[in-house]
Amino acid sequence: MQRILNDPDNVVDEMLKGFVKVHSDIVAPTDNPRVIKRAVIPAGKVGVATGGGSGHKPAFIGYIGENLCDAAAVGEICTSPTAAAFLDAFKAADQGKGVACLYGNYSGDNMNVKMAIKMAKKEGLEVKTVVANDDVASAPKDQAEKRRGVAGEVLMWKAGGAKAAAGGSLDEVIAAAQKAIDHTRSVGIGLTPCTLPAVGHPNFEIKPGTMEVGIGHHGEPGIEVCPLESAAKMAERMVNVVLPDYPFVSGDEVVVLVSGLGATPVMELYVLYDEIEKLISGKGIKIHRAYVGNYFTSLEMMGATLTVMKLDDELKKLVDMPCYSMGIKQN
Amino acid sequence: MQRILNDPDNVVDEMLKGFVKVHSDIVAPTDNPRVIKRAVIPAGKVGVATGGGSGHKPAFIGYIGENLCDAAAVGEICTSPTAAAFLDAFKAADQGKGVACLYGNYSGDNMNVKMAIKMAKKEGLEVKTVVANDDVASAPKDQAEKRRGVAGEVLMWKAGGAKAAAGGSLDEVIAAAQKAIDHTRSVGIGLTPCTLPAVGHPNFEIKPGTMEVGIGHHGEPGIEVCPLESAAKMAERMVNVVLPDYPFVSGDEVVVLVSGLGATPVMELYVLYDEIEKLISGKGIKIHRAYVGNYFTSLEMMGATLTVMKLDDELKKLVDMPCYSMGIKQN
Amino acid sequence: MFYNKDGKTVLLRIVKAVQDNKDYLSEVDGLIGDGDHGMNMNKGFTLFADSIAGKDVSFTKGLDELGNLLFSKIGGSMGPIYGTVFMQMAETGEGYDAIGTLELAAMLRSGLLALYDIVEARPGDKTLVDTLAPACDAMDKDAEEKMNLVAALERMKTAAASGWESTKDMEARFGRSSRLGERSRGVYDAGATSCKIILKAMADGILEVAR
Amino acid sequence: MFYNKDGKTVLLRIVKAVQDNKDYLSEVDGLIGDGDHGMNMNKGFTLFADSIAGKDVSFTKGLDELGNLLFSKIGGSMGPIYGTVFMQMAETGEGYDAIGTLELAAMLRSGLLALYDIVEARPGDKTLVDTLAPACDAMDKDAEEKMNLVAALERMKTAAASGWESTKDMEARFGRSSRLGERSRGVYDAGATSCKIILKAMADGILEVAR
Ligand SMILES: Nc1ncnc2c1ncn2[C@@H]1O[C@H](COP(=O)(O)OP(=O)(O)O)[C@@H](O)[C@H]1O
Ligand SMILES: Nc1ncnc2c1ncn2[C@@H]1O[C@H](COP(=O)(O)OP(=O)(O)O)[C@@H](O)[C@H]1O
Ligand SMILES: [Mg+2]
Ligand SMILES: [Mg+2]
Ligand SMILES: [Mg+2]
Ligand SMILES: [Mg+2]
Repeated sequence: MQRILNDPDNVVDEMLKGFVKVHSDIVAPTDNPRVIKRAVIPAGKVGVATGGGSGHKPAFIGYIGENLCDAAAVGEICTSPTAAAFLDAFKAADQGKGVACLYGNYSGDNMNVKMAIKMAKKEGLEVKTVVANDDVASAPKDQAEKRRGVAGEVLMWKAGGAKAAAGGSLDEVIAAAQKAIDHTRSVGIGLTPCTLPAVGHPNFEIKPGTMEVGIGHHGEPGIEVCPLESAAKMAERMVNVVLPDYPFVSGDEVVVLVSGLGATPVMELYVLYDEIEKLISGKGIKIHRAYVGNYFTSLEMMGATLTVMKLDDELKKLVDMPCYSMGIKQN
Repeated sequence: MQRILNDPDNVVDEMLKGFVKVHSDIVAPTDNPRVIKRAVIPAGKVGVATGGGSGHKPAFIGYIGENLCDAAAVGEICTSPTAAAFLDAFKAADQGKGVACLYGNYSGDNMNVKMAIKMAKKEGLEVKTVVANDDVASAPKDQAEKRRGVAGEVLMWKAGGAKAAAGGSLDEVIAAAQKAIDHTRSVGIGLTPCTLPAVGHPNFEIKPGTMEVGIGHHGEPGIEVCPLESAAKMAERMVNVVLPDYPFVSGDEVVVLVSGLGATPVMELYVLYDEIEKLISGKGIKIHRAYVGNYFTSLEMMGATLTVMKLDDELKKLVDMPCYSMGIKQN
Repeated sequence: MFYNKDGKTVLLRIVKAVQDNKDYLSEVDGLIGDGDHGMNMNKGFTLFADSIAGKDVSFTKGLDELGNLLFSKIGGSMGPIYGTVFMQMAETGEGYDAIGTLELAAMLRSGLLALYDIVEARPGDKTLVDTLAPACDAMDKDAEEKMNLVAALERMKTAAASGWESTKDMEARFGRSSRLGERSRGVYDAGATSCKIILKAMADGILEVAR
Repeated sequence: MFYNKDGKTVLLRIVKAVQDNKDYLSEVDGLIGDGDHGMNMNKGFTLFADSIAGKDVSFTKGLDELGNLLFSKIGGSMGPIYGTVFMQMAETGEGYDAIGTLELAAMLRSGLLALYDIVEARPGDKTLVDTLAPACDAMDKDAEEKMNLVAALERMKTAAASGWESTKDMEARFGRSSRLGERSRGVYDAGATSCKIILKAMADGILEVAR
């Protein structure tokens, strides 16, 4: 394992120390070492909280910032934060207008958020949730509530964060974030496995010369293992999973987000995007905005995810709103 | 090779197509397919050009943008751009006030820039250069002119770009960029090799369990191969190469840039930075600003580089100036 | 029965069982999960051992502390799952001075019900519920039959073990392994395994201090 | 001597030699460089072959086109190095109708001098200069001695080959391999290798059309 680590058991705490040192203009630590908040949260807005396991940089703390999230609970690598951390993130985000907790559909996160909300309620704090489930490959359409949240979460945070910044009420923020994720579909292709620092060897396998279509952010198996293909073929495969599911059709306006899984050279993400763009535009769908880069990773996994969100007037305004965080800065 | 590619020989052209599609708010293509320029270059400023081989994303085209570079020449993977491309980049950057070409010290780049300047001169275009040589490990101090340019180039572009944006003359821009690189020292540690797409296998080796201290951005051998160490020990090793060379001493104010080489999880860069920060601060050196992330990569190499730049009043102002490019966005 | 105030050794026995089985649990989890179950459990239970070291804690006080620690320091799935079970057991039992078959049955049952509150998994879904539920059923039956604690604990262990055994042929429907569908058959569930180990250690610990 | 206008076959022979040795050149470069020399050279020379296909070009016209292509499409070190050499050879020779020992010597020498203008490498530094310089020296000497072209070309090939041979024991001081210092000894230089191949193909091609 060729990695930059001290004691693997402390990697999350050490990472957080470095993170708050570097980004002190954007974020601040809190009394809970596993909760990071915005350096300055504008008074009177609805709080936007999130949280999840570590190893997905910029997610989750990298999306704390102006017009994005206000606080995040931080878990161990690929492990849900504690309920206590979610609760403290809610408190850190809260400005008296309630808190929208926007997170991904994983059983640990679901349990911990549920418990944290119970506890928050006891303390008189209102928290509502949106659970991202954009990963088309993780369950059939008729079981969409079982689908995992993946890189579509970035667009959910963008929309929800913008709505809150614009003065939306808790219900409006929740509605905007819910709409964002309802309008969003994703799929990933994994090319290499990743290694949890404390484990020291990959805990799943992707045979060289093959690729796993529909892989999850923790290496969850996808829908198909097939021989490694060209960028053009991968793009086709991804587009063919994502577009029909919503379905996105001619005349739609969309946002496209292509994220690397960590170790794929960024140059190759642009090659992939070039192919994806040709396919989507070729279907008469208009790409209003594209994000290409490492937006939601899985340690040092190789591969990429494609996320497409259908815009309406509201979502377009929200996505176009400037924002400023470690993970996404937009004028 | 688990990579996202079509024909490896076309990867640069395809990447560029995707890049200009995604970042059309920042950059624009030119008549030379291997030259990218800013979408809008403010009239009357000194042009800032750069260029280099591909595979180092965000470098080089990722540093075209507001208060940074105006145009870049793009080479094949790890191969200098042509003299023709440098010349066309100069022309694209030129706004009638001359062009500062800020690039890295590699023999191919030196030759091509030299020839491009000759050609530019014939056409009446004045071009001056600064050649980055921040990599301490690439030659002893008494042969500093032989040292390679590495991630310190980012700070050179930042300073030179800011000076040009602030209305500096060609000589002032050159002086600022030269000062920036003269005040800057870097070192890298490589943990895994990288594979050129058209070659298909790593062309150098880093044995698992070892690390190459002083590695170059193309896998150039470093000063020492030693057993893999903890993040704290790596930080110590890097700091001990970089600080004494300038030398940076107690009372100095510095910028610190920690860049991943491509495949190292960003989380680990923060762990490394946390250690570096403790060491540098511990010596009474004040870190005015830190950049941590994938700022100058080598395809899918694992490892990181440390860059330290000593500030004076001018450099501080230049580094603090906002900027907006794919690779660095700063309010 | 045993005295609530004598329960610390029971808890320490549970801790030791988890620590001793750290690698085994990760290995089981590695087959169809992500291989960290032993690490997660060991971390939480070791934290707990440290926190009660040198302190005099009762069985229910300790369970509450353990649950709280898992809950506030471990996260993942295990934090809320075992945290809920242990904290609920403590809440139910905090008034008991002496704990017999009836009391322990009530504590375990309430723990399971509290768990059902937060997870959808039920027996047959290849989770730790498949170990815990039959153990509860056995205890309830023995409580109804007014069986003495020593005998009841032996039967509880057997029920837990055969519940655990049954997970081998099941298809996972919750948690990480559920993504594998059919491919999840043929190996034990990690949580069911740790639950069996914990229940056995608890029973053996109680047997030591039972009167 | 040979007629400048008959030189296209010479150029095609050079192209073929580079193409045939693509893998070999990369292999040599892979030992102490980055393993792309064959690819770089093949790309440039194949582009050139495509660009003159079906066209009637003279030796110097073709050299100019080749140099220009390397220069404007290849980049790296090879673009400017071979680009400079070929363009300068073309410039020196463009007025010649017939090229004999004296003319070819002048063309090669001017190419080498133009190269010296842009690189610091000199004989002994383990670069293609170690092939090109002795070849130039041999041609100059033969020109002085007014030797006929056929004999001069044979001697030039021998000089180039032994210059190439000499790079094996040298330590690289320029280009990528120079980072290896002592470790660069024991293998040929990639550029010196391609230069030997090119000069041999050029000589053999000229011998075919010489009168
Ligand atoms: N939604 C759930 N409902 C019930 N049990 C679950 C659920 N998710 C996980 N588990 C249990 O947790 C065990 C895995 O625990 P562990 O490896 O520590 O956590 P993780 O799966 O987050 O890595 C599984 O074997 C299963 O028994
Ligand atoms: N500065 C230099 N001066 C002279 N020759 C050089 C120089 N740099 C490189 N070379 C020549 O170029 C050859 C390598 O060419 P190639 O592999 O195509 O380029 P690169 O080194 O950029 O990968 C070397 O073997 C050497 O002969
Ligand atoms: Mg886990
Ligand atoms: Mg090369
Ligand atoms: Mg697990
Ligand atoms: Mg080479």
